[in-house]
Amino acid sequence: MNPVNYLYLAGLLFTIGATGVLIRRNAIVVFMCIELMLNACNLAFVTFSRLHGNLDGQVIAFFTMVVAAAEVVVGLAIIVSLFRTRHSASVDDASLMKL
Amino acid sequence: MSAQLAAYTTSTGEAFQFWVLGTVAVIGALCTVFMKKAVHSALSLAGTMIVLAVFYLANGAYFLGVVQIVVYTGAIMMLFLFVVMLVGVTAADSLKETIKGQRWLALLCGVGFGVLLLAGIANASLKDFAGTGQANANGNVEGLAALIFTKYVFAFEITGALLISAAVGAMVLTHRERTERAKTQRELAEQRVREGKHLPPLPAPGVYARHNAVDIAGLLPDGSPSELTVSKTLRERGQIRDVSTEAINDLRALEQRSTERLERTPIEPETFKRPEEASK
Amino acid sequence: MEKLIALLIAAPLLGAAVLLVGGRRLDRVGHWIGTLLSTASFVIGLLLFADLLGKNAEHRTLIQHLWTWIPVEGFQADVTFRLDQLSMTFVLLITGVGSLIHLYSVGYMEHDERRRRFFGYLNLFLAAMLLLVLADNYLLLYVGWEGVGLASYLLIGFWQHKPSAATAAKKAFLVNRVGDMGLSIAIMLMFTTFGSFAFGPVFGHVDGASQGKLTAIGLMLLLAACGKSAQVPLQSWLGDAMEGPTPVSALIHAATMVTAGVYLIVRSAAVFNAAPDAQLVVTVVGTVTLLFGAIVGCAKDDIKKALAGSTMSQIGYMVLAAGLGPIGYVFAIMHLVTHGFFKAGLFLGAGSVMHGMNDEVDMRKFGGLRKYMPVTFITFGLGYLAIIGFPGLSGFFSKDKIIEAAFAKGGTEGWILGGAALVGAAITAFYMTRVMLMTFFGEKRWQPDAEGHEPHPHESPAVMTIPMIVLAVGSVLGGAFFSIGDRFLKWLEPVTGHSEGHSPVSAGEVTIATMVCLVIGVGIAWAQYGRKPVPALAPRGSLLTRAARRDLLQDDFNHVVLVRGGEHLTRSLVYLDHSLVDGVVNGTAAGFGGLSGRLRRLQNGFARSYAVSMFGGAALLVAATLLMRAV
Amino acid sequence: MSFPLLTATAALPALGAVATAAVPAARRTAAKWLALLISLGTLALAITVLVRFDPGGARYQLTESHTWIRDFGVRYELGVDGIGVALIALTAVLIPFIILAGWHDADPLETGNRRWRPTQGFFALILAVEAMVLISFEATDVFLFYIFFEAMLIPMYFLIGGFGDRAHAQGEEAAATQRSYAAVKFLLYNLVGGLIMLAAVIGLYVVAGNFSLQQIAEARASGSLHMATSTERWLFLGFFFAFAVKAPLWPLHTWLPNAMQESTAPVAVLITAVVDKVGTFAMLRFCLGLFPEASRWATPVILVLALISIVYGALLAVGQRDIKRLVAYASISHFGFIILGIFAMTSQGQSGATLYMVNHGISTAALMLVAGFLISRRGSRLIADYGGVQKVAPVLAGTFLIGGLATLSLPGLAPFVSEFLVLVGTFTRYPVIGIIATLGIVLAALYTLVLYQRTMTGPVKPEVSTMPDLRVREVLVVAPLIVLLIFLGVYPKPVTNIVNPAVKHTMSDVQKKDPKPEVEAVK
Repeated sequence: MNPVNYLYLAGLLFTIGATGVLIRRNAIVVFMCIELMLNACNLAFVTFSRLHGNLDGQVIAFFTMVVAAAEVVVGLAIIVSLFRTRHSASVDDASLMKL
Repeated sequence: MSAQLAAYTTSTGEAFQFWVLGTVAVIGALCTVFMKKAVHSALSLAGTMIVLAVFYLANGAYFLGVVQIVVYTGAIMMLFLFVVMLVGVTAADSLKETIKGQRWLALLCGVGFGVLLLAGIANASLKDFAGTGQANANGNVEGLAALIFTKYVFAFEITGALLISAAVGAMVLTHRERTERAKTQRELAEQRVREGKHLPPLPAPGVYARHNAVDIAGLLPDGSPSELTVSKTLRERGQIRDVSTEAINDLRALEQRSTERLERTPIEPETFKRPEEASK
Repeated sequence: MEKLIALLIAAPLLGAAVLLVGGRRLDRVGHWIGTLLSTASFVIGLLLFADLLGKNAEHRTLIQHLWTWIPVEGFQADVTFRLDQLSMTFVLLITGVGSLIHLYSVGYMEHDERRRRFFGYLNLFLAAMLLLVLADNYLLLYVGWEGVGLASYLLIGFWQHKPSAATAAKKAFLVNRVGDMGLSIAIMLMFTTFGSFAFGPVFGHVDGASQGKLTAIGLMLLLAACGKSAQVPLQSWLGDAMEGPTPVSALIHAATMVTAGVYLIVRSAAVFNAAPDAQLVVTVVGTVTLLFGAIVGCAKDDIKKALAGSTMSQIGYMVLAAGLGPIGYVFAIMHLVTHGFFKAGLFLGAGSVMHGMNDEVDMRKFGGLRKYMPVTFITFGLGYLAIIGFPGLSGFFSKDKIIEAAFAKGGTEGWILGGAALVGAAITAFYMTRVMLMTFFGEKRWQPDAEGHEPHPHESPAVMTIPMIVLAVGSVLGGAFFSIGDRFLKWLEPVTGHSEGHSPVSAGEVTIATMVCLVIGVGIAWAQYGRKPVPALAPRGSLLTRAARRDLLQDDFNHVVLVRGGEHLTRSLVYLDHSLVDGVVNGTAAGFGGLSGRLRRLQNGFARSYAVSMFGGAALLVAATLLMRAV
Repeated sequence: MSFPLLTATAALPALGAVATAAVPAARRTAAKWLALLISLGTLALAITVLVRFDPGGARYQLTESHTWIRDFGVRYELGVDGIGVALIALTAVLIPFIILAGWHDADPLETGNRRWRPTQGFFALILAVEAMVLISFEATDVFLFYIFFEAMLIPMYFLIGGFGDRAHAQGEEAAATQRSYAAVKFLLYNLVGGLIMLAAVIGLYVVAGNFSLQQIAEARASGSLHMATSTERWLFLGFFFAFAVKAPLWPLHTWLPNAMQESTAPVAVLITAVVDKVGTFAMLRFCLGLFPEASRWATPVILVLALISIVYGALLAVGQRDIKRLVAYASISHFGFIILGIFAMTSQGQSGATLYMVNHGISTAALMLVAGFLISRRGSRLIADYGGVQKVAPVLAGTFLIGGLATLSLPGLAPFVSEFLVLVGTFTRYPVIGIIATLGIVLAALYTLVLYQRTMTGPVKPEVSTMPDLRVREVLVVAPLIVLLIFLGVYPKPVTNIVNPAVKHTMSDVQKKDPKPEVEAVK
């Protein structure tokens, strides 16, 4: 098997995650889909690391994880406070940006 | 297996593992998207992540594989679950779309993007895999450490700063400053008297009902449910099970029977109606 | 001596500056400052004249270069003055008559609170007029040309609280501007033809220029002359210009400014000599105007307007003479000078009459004034005799020569022009006699005005009568002085050139014909106005009379075609500017507004909708990248 | 390294703007004096530039050059030729008068309002405009020029939209609506022009590789930079469009009447006498300098548009009922003359056009500022509301008349010289266009005299019978302008001496020679 299959898998997962973001209304699930996309990217990075024979890809994946962790912390905090004020976790409810 | 071969193929074992676990990962991802309940989505995602951790290991990223399990699956996903619990485990999303055309557009974009992405990868003719053997010669963790603390040291420091800011940010966002002294019980009681509502304590769930589950509202004498008996959190989540129809039917049957038994003429039906029905 | 030339202009210019900037402090002495500086200019003129007389005829040209005015690559305009016999004649006429009229105005404007300003304007006029005749190139001449236009504008509109005066002033300036346009085009033509517009280079190279260019230059100069000298078709402003104070009418609209057109043509003799077609047009314009003005003059009851028609007609004679070429130039200028005397005198007399009659101008309300104002009557009478060409008086000599010259043109043209000039002489005799009879003879016809003030006609003060007397003397003796021994001819010939035409009729025959015309004109007028009393209200009159009262319908024509047409044009343009030019732009803006209103609906506030567009965009980017790679 | 005189000339008003804006609210009068002093200081610097400039020397003098954005070859390059010097002098001369004339235009409505700050803003904005205009006249780097050409819009926008005539027939609310309409219109027109120019500036960079006017012109002249004909034409059009909007040329003119009508008279002068000159100046410097072939190519169309501007502007001026609008349309007519002179491609035309810019600045300032004084007295812009002013306020009427006479190009006053040069310059190459343009002379007389007649002469209207004559401050504003008008009309040599060499350079840029006269007269 050619390791490039990992890339196909990564692409597939990324697409699924992205579609999920668009379809789901529950902010938490949307968030999970974003995590899925990030993971797909990480898989691609790790595969690239193998492709090139150096560890830079893995380092980037590592950073991605850290950033994802930070993002989750803030994102979930936002969701919680949103829920507190609006009693709902639906992203469609936060549509005040409309004119 | 010669080094030449390793460049663009993998062992049969890895291939087998890829096909099996890859299928699991895709199924997990699909479940994440399509499960109605957030808890199920979270669990499916955790499964996919674990599969990915295995793939990292197979790709020679040992450190990342472990971190994926420990940090991602272990910490982050648990945080997710925690929030899901906070917000309401059982709250099932309606998957009915509310924005016109959103779903079709999303699918169109998704399929288009996926096809293009995969086509792009296929187009790239990536055959020459160097493998991580050389890079991991001194150990994967040491290799990463060497990179992180030399070449990527600034990025590393900045991510550190980012994490701290994120932590502080989360605190700021969720923290509610108490600007006044907490009220004593006496003051609360006085306030209730002043406002003239609910002088006695709130009724417990199920007090007048035949259930004692916390999410079932107690029934008033006429058989209608009193939402006051359910905790505020559950009310806000909408997790109240309404058993009033059942109770009212029971009550009606009882009346019926007693009427038949005692041969009484029925009382004016209006008086039995629930207040909101009467007002219609 | 040439250093003095600039002083000629500087003196009145200084007067204008001092009087206009000086403010109310100078109210009490302003008129004397103005008169003094004007007289100073006249004295300088006399000095220069004496200097010129002391030289040979060939060396009587003084040039004074002051500074380079507009130096631009290939284009040079200098402030240079040229004083030769022609300009000298004008300088003396302008400053002489000008000073007399300054003096007259001291009395005439005595009760006007803005007298200082009036003298400032008069001085400004003198400066501009002197600049006009002293300039050594056409551009500088143009400065004077417009300068006198400005002074005329200010003076016609001097009593600007009267809307009619303000309108008349504006009309005069505008019509003059049309003429000025001709002058500026002429200068541009000279520049493209000769590369210069100074007199020397232009006149020296006329031979090398094409006939078409020369004719064009000539016609444009004629257009300019028509504007300034009130020749058909730009004559309509002169009658209205009588709204100005009478000294202004005497100085500007009789003696000097209106003759600037004649000066221009005579000055450009070299150009016209080489462009016979243009000359022919000049004679036609002159002839038409002399008849036109005379006819208008017959019908007017307003004494000043009647005199204005006469001025127009007399200038028509001069233009006719100037158009005849070398046979006529000298006589054009001679008639100009004598006309300057007698017409100024006539206007001053008219002013004197009005002064005594509460500013009444309607001749039908005069009558029998000879008893009340004898000096005015005598001076006016002498002017009258001069203008109709009474033998021995100045008009006789100058006008006779012009009629002779017209016949000397030769051929059919000569007969037509000469005949017309003779008819003009007859009409002149008629309308001037009419003015004379209606004003000074017959019964007194004045009535109390609306407030019951009966006019008390009286002789004007000495300060007014002295200039009238001086001018009367000039109009009596001037012609004889100039003509005897051909003094004037010899004086001017080096500048304008002169040739004797071959007249089909002898000088004696012309004189006799003129006398016959004169007698006919006077006779008809006496029959109509002397024998029977003049009705106080004008009779309806024949069609021609009515048309002549309305300036032969020229104003009506202008009103309908130019004023109304212009109003419609500007009004529709204002509308179009708003609806079309601006409308296109505003429409574009409104279109964008509508479009963005539609596009705004895409911005529905749902984060997921935005996410779809982002994701779609990403997909497009990937597709684009792939396509780029594929290509 | 010598003292950066040009930078200093532009920097002084810029710093002055900041300083003026920073004056505390209650010290309103101090802010006015500060602004006036700064503008006088700028005038002193501008005079130094004028003195230090050697007409016989190099084409661009007092040059400064510093690297600014290295990666894009953008340099901070300043330098002046004769045309620039003349316009710098004009700007520096006019601004003190504008400030002085607008002394009370931004005062608080009720006295004793200690928190009122717009006064400071008004004068600071005027100084800011001056700084930007000056640097536009000095920049020899296309990008640098572009930045300030566009940045000028910001202070102008606030000046137009924020400060209007105090008295308005339909009340303050309607006035505010119309003001903001005018300001937005001004901004949009100029912004669209500027953006199109930005595209052309970028295009120029792509073709030439740098932004330096001198380098590009030299490279083009020596043939080392070849530009395809179509490229050159497109770039030319991009630049010209922006300048034609600014100038403004028919049919891009409709912003000007609105802007001048709604803004206060000093700001209207700022627009038409100073800011718009950048447009015509840039046509000479950039359109002809960078794209000579395309300029020649576009000449017929531009001449016709200029001709339309002349006649159209004058005819519309005749039809106006609003004094300021009338002056605005008259200005459009005059800008037509300037553009006609530039594109006639003769020495006389271009010298005349440059002179015209200067003279039009002064004459419009004189007329408009006096009109502003008049309007502030009666509180109406409508011509019909006046009559017989001459009787009650003779000095005001007299100065108004002189301003009007300058507008109609009376010989002896400065505008005549330039107008005649433009006409002659046009006539030698295009006689028909020259003759039609001469029609503008008659129409100018018509609108000016009609305006004068209706406002100043006739019976005194009761509303104006108590009108005071010009005050000392107002006389101080008008008198020097009138003296300048007369001086430059009688002795324009100082200006032509500076301008002529620059025009010679421009003529060689476009490779045009003056037509020879039919008969070569001996000089």
